[in-house]
Amino acid sequence: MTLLLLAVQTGLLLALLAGLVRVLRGPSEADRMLAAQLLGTTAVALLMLFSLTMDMPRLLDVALVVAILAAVAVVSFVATGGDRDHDLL
Amino acid sequence: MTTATALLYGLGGALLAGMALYRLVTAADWLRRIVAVNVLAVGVASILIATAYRGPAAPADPVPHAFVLTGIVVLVSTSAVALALIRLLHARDENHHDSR
Amino acid sequence: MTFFDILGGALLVLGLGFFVAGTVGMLRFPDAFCRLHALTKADNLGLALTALGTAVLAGTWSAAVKLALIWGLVALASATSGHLIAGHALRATDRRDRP
Amino acid sequence: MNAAWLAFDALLLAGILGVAWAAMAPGDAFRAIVMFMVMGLLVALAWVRLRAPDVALAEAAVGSGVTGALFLRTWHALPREAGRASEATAARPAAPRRLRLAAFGLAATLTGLLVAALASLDGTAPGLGDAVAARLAQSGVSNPVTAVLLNFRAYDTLLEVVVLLAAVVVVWSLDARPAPRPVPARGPIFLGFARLALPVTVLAAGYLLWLGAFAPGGAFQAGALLAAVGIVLLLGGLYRPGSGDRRRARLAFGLGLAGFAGAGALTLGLEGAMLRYPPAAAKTWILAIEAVLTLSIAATLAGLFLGERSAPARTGGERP
Repeated sequence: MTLLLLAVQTGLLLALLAGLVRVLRGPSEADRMLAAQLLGTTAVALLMLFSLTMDMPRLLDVALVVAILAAVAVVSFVATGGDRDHDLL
Repeated sequence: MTTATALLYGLGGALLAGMALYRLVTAADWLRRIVAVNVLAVGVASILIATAYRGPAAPADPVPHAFVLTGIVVLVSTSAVALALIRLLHARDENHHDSR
Repeated sequence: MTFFDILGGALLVLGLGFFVAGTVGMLRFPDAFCRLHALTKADNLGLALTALGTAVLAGTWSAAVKLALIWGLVALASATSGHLIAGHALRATDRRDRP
Repeated sequence: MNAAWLAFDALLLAGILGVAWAAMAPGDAFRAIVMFMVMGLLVALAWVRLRAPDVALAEAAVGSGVTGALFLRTWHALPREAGRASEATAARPAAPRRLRLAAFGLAATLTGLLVAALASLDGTAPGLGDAVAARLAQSGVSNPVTAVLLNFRAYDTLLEVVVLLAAVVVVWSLDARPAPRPVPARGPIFLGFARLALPVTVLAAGYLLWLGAFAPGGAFQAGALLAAVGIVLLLGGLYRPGSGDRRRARLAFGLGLAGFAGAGALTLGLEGAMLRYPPAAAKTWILAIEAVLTLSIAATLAGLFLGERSAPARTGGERP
């Protein structure tokens, strides 16, 4: 069972690292931000699995904070317009 | 170093610190330099927290953790001041150009 | 290995599948709008399945409540930012088309 | 089992090194900022792996979240060319070859010295973990990190609050850019998000503050969450600072240090030593200090983000 959890965990990490390619390539700011949001969600999923595999249920609190901050980061990026062309908003 | 895990993260921290120092010296723009200072701090923190690690079952040494926590807050203060200085410099430059 | 172990493991594997699919979509789809489509699937379903699987395996109510809260927050944020980023990308495309 | 964990850790570490390099490499500035924020996320995972969840929380909230927001704000405030400066367009050219070689030598020396230092540790030194564990019962809290931060080494934390206050004073005296144009209040979807997510975040901050006594959490993590709420309110135009708010903000910046130093003076009178709490009420003292610190840290972090001029009260009047 633990081995299965470890395998799922490693798979999630691989997906996260693969998603970095989209942050690297872009091309637009929206693309990078979308990719960052996916990475944030994947990290939250990883923390959930850590709470099982490392046997530390308190890690769910860390996952909660990461989830909140990821949400705030993306929303505040777009709420400022995301780029400096404020007039067009 | 008690465990392979701690050794791994310690070595990673040493590499991060070296990379960050290299970019701190060679980068030509403000953003990369401040990011480099932040990466340098992560490298140092990684070494500190790796030395605090006592294996997967035992609780870690809390004193280095407290050091790193303090370091994170001092670093965000430093970065904020550096960024404010950069905004000031650019504002001065613009005024200078306008008056000519 | 109990029934709950198998159920939890299956849910987690399924969740991983959605994350992988979302990431592949993010990498392969041609523009930001299609990628948005890929993202929302992974965000909502992948995390929902992972949270369910974790709750089944953890087997405590406090874990289940926290996991539900986390999923709710991420789903809310994903819906909001998906909408906002789509609007942002749309304006960016408009600007490119009408110089 | 162990091999699988080692492979996972190696993969995570490789990711951190790659992302760190991408954040520092020349190229698009926005990309570098997003990479920096992703690095904070991965580093938080690494801290969790090393059983340092308190540090992971602070890294995610302050290191990645608040610092990333500060970068984005500066990138917004600068003109397009300067904000997006890559080394190709920067005012100064990329470093010459000789400098790069010297920098490489310097960096390699640093890494070599650090590796040598790591190799010299034999793993038998007990560290201070046992000393902390032995006295934990007297500290008033059961989370050892909080015990170190607010009891055993409370002086450090007091000075840390001084640094934070000094930073916000400097930022508020320096900020010469005009305030960002007021952003119109967002549509119904953004408002719906704010209405649901912000109260939950405030609750989560209170939970973290309370949790810090016996589990990962504490004043700095809770303060960062509250600061995030403030930043969203300001950015979304849901809250516009009025003329009296500047003074109120300054009061809030000083509140943390005043409260902490006041507690120090009181304990000096009561117990004969600064920040030595009365043993029976140590938990109450620590939680009271942390509650005041949380509010002050939240205001300070939001103040660092916003800068002074953003309040509309000061109009015109260019600085000489």
